[in-house]
Amino acid sequence: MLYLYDGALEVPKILEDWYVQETKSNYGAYIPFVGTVREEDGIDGLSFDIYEPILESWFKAWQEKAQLQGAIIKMAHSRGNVMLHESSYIAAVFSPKRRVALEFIDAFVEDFKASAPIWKYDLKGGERIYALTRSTPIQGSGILGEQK
Amino acid sequence: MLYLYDGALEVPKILEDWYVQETKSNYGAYIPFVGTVREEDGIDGLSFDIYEPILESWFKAWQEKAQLQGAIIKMAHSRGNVMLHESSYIAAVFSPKRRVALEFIDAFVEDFKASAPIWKYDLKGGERIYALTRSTPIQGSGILGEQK
Amino acid sequence: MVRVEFLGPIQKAPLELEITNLSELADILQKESELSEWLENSAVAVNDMLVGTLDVVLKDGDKVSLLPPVCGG
Amino acid sequence: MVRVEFLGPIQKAPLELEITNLSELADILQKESELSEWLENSAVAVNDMLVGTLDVVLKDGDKVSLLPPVCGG
Repeated sequence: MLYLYDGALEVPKILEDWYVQETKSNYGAYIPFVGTVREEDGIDGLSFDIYEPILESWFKAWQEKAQLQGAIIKMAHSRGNVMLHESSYIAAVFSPKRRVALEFIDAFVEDFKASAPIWKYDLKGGERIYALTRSTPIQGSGILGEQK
Repeated sequence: MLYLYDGALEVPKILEDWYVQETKSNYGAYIPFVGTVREEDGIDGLSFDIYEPILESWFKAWQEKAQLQGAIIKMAHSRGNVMLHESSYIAAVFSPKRRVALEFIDAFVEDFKASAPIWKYDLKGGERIYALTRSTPIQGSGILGEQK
Repeated sequence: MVRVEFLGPIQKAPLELEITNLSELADILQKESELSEWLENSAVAVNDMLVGTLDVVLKDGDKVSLLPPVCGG
Repeated sequence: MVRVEFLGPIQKAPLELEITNLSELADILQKESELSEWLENSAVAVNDMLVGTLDVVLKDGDKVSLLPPVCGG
């Protein structure tokens, strides 16, 4: 399941809800990844835009990959502002098998970073500044700029 | 930190406590691994023996490895009986960096499985049966059995 | 009409264009100099499916989205 | 005296032995047939430090532990 929230995530509650949801599902491994806003370059926080239709189809494709391995994934992300030391992202995998879970969370989080249609802005002195240098072009980018 | 408990772990409480402990530490990534007892082979649960002196020195060596990468680790494990769908193990890494955290949790959990002095027993029909076939000899085992 | 949307940090209002393929869209957008960097680093979706080539036919009611570099998490 | 402890599933009471190295301990334990499997798959610690060789001198008050195959988690 994919959960989007306005502002910072209630991490303990989400980790508990997900754990309880799968209590009887007979998964042996549960690995959440929690992403928290770091104090860096004098920022006050971060802010996020999300394009939901493509985020949902991207997530659905990963759900299907997980299912092929007998695993499931859950993800939560913030919209809008998230201040220092608050958390904006949780991804989690549940699997019967430890190795599957460890490999899946790694691949999922990395592809999330490279592909999920979410844009990050630094909040600094009242401004919202697109974090271009920390952002990654989605695979296949640039076709509209090609000279013919 | 290393935390040992009698019986099943209170997973939501531990995940929350650890998250709150590091709220202001400026780590960007928090990855807990939660191990839960699966229904398998008709067991009623598992039971664990721990040899604490060596577990502590093993854990301390990993803490030092984590520190070299600017990360920290925490671990909780059950002593005694843990029934079906209850959890017996949580390992977690906190790191400023996502890649460090993802690689560390994998290496740490795998070495835990191979090296931590903990013995697992199946609880089945009132008996406590050592899980020999699922166990791994610690590296360097067998020296006392060598024929001279 | 085809609707063209600029997502995330691209500060540009949507366009409604009479075009029949992505190649025509490229010609139009390349004339707007403030878009040139975004055209080079953005991905393109048609009706919310990412596409990897300009050889895509567009029909009335289609939606094209430009997705600049991402950074979730 | 050296104390020898059998950990986890090895159902054996501790021994107190007059030995001066691990090689002597191997000789003694190899005479106990019910231990033979455990000797082949157990690790050995002296004063709670794992050792990889029998070339270890033991002194009065030392503790030797046998650690059979593990499975935490």
